Amino acid sequence: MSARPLYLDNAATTAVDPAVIAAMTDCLGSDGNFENPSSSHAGGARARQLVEDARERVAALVNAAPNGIVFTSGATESNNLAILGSFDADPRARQHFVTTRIEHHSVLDTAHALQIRDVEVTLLDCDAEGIVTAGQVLDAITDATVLVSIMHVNNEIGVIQDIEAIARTCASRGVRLHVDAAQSAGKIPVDLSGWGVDLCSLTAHKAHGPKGIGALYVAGGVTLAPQLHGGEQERGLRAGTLATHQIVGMGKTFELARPERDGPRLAKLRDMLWRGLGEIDGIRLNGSRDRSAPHILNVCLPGIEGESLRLALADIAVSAGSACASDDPEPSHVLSSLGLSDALAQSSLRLSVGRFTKPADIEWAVERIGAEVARLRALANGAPAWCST
Amino acid sequence: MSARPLYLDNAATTAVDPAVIAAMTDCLGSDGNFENPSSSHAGGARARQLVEDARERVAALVNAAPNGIVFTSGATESNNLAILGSFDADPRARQHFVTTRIEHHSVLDTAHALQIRDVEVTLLDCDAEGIVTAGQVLDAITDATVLVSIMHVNNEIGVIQDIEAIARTCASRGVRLHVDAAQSAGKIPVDLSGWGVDLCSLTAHKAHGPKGIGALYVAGGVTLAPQLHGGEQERGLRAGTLATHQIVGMGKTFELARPERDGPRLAKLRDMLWRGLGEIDGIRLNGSRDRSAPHILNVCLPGIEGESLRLALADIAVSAGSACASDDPEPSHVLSSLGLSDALAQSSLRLSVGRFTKPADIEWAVERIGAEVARLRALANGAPAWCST
Amino acid sequence: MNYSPEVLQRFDLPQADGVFPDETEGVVRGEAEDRSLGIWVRFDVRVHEGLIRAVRFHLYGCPHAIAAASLICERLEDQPARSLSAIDLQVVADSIDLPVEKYGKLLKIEDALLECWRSLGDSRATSEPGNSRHPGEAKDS
Amino acid sequence: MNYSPEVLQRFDLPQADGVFPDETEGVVRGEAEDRSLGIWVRFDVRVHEGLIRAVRFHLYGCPHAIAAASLICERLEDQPARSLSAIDLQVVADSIDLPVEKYGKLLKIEDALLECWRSLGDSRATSEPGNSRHPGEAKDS
Ligand SMILES: Cc1ncc(COP(=O)(O)O)c(C=O)c1O
Ligand SMILES: Cc1ncc(COP(=O)(O)O)c(C=O)c1O
Repeated sequence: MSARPLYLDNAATTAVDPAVIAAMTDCLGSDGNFENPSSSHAGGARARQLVEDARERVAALVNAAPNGIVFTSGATESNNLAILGSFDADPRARQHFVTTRIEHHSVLDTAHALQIRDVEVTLLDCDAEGIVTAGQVLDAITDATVLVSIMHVNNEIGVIQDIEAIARTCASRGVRLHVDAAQSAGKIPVDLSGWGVDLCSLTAHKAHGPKGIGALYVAGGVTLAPQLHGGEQERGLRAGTLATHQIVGMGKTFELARPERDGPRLAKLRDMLWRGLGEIDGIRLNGSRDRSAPHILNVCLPGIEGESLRLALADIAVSAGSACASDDPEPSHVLSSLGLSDALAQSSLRLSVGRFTKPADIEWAVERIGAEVARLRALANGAPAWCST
Repeated sequence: MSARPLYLDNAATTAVDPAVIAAMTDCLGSDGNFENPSSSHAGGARARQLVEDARERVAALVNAAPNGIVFTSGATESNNLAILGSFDADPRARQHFVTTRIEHHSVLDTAHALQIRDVEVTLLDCDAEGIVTAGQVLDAITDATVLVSIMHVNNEIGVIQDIEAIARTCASRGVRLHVDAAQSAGKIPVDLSGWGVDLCSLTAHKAHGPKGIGALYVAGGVTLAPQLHGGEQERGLRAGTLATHQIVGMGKTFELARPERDGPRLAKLRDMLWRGLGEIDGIRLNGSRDRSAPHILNVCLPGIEGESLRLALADIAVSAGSACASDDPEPSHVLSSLGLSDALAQSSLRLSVGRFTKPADIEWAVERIGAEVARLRALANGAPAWCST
Repeated sequence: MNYSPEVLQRFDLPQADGVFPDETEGVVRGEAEDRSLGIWVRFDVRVHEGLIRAVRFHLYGCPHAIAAASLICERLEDQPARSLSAIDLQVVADSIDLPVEKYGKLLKIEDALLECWRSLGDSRATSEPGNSRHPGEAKDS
Repeated sequence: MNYSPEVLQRFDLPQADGVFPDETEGVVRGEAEDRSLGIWVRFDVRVHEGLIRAVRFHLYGCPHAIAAASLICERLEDQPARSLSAIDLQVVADSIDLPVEKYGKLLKIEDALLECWRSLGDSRATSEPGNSRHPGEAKDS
């Protein structure tokens, strides 16, 4: 296969927008703004200004105050900083953390690190569609609860949690709320100030920006213990030389993102995909039909072994299980939480569209997937029931 | 002043080499290798291969095994990971850390964080030239010593520590050694395997690579507790989506760096600068004449107030005190450690040359600095002794 | 996962997958499965005059399993029936660069072939009473 | 640090820096310093017939201090000598956008000018005994 595979894995990462590449490149070479934003000379000041402009753009997309935005190396670091930083800054001897079973590994593994430190952790279950309710959060909160962390859009199944309701619940109990918005920012509206979220993780590379740059939104009055020591950058919350080109890239990315325009366009492509694939016998949607981010479609193809499915579709770049751990043979923890068997989880595909996906791509993908499913099902004709349940 | 200032601040950061920019750009757009290196599809595998190629290039420059290289967001993070990761992984109840007073803030602030956790910290003094000896390290080591951390090249005064001797000393006492080589890699030979260093921090942006990417070298058998949770990237030592373009940029940077060729060229420029500035009455060299990295010249201009000196030289981008905190009015902790008074520390300039510095730049800088020093000294004619001592 | 050309080629165009027409005579069937390994396989083998004339298979499983089954089918054709009980698994594994963690799946494929071999014994035993336990072999000899 | 055009212009070309030729008559000198603030300043003021004819200064200090001294020199020329004791510091600070943390330096500059004013009194007192404590003013009146 010499042609480039069709890319339907935009929830794993995205191609960087040409305008973003141009903005980044301007900050690299000798003629550009390559200087250290911490330097006191004119070049440093210019770089600092670019960083502040980017901060404003990032803040604007999520309706936040610019001085609440702390740049990090990505949402993984933001999640770690939000969670560990909250617990390190909390004086209570007994501490409790509330999150869900379907969070990204960077939240779940951090929860595990807290458990080792004797923090009590509550992992909320989701329902069969992947939804967690404000009521569940309310029930979980205790006097020892330091932080609730709930993702906005799930990276595997695209389900959208009702952050507004959950934020109201947390506020009513005076508990801090962190939201992982790595997958949502740019695709659906995010209104951090309106909702009253305390902490929110953002990343550039899921929205046609560069990898390796993200941000943590920290609401006014929220104290965090820094996790990286050594320098006064980012109000002392995150040390390290500011990577101007990365920050400027993220700023441009968030400036270009228009949820009210991009969301419906992505949803159209996703719906077209689902209509086409719906013709396949026995196909199931993983997640929620109504409450789903516009770019993610997760389907289960019962009776098709996962690894063969992926190889058969080698000319379409898709994801099985989480993108961030897709070399991992374990079935996805998210699909398991929905109640899928290991076999069904393995027979699932995450297809995710992006800015550069065209309707013709969708037509082609539907045809290819249909053909390969038919072929592999014929090969497995007569297989026992466990292969498809 | 409309012309761009002459850039003599290459120890703060450097302009990215055009070949590095090209390699990075290839990993960004839709036609490039933008995919997530963790993805199992062909694009992911290709990105993964690029990451591994880069790892080999980074390893090659510092004579290390490629699988010992862990990519991070920069030397600040590498320093944090090396130090906190070592202490978190050490089972002893009583723990002790040995470092020097002239380390970068990312080491000193981490040492401070350890102190808060009841780790005993020994800060070694340097002599008047900035040198710390293996004998001092030996004397400081106790049964509780978990880690010794010594920088290779000091970022303010350029002094080179004898890491080989210090490594021998640490090995003789069975104590782990971490080296911050942010300023040395690419400019002078670094032989991690030969010297027997356990951990070493590297960064790309001091050697004409991008900001926001670095690495920690971890020798075989050295166990570290990860500081960022959530994903199996980098052998579980550093979670987060791998930023292909940044890693490839660092790989190219380290491939292009040739200490045996670049070092002497930089030293020539620095020596030319020192010869020229040596004409200025009373000028002093901060640091060591013999044991200095080729790119850094730190001079003291007694009798010239620091802020005025910097403004007078606004057409030359230089640094006063540490680049990483140069908006900070505190006198540099490194210059203070050498025994300089606050006034003399403030009257000091760090001039640092790079790949794009030309001999004509040096001539111009010598002339400009000479003229401004003369002007400001005339203005301060008659000032009391404390202004120049 | 990296796949060798031997795997890719057989995965894309497996040899001998499918079934024989219902009326085909002399066909024995062997089946094996392991849910935890994620494999199910069924072979239909047509033996005539002690020689394997054709083999067909159905399989639910990973690309290596498909390639292994396909490769075995290719190799069995025109071989003495006793070959069904004498597959050299190491040769198969080596031919397709089978990762060690997938070895268990190969054992399941062997199980299915052994069942064919046993069925062949049973079917001959039924149609030609008094024959040896290893009919293919007996016939050949 | 950001500098206003008022500072930059005076820093680059300070007005009236330097000294008078040794033989110049009617010159008084005032000096002040503060090591912790990093400032030393010395004014030479030539007063003739109750008017400030010229001012010169020397200064070790930051750009704002240089600009402030320069600005004050400009404003003092041709003013009555008593102006030495009546500098409106707020006006100076505002004119050069002086950061609050540098206000202490301005007070040192004032000290040096007050010393000039006092010296002027002393010198007149010496040369013209019986004069008022504020010689410039007395002369003017
Ligand atoms: C929901 C979610 N959170 C966090 C992350 C981690 O973000 P990053 O890759 O920027 O570290 C991802 C994706 O990788 C994600 O999908
Ligand atoms: C000696 C030294 N260590 C560490 C660092 C921090 O590196 P980074 O900017 O990659 O975080 C620097 C420079 O900033 C440095 O000079």
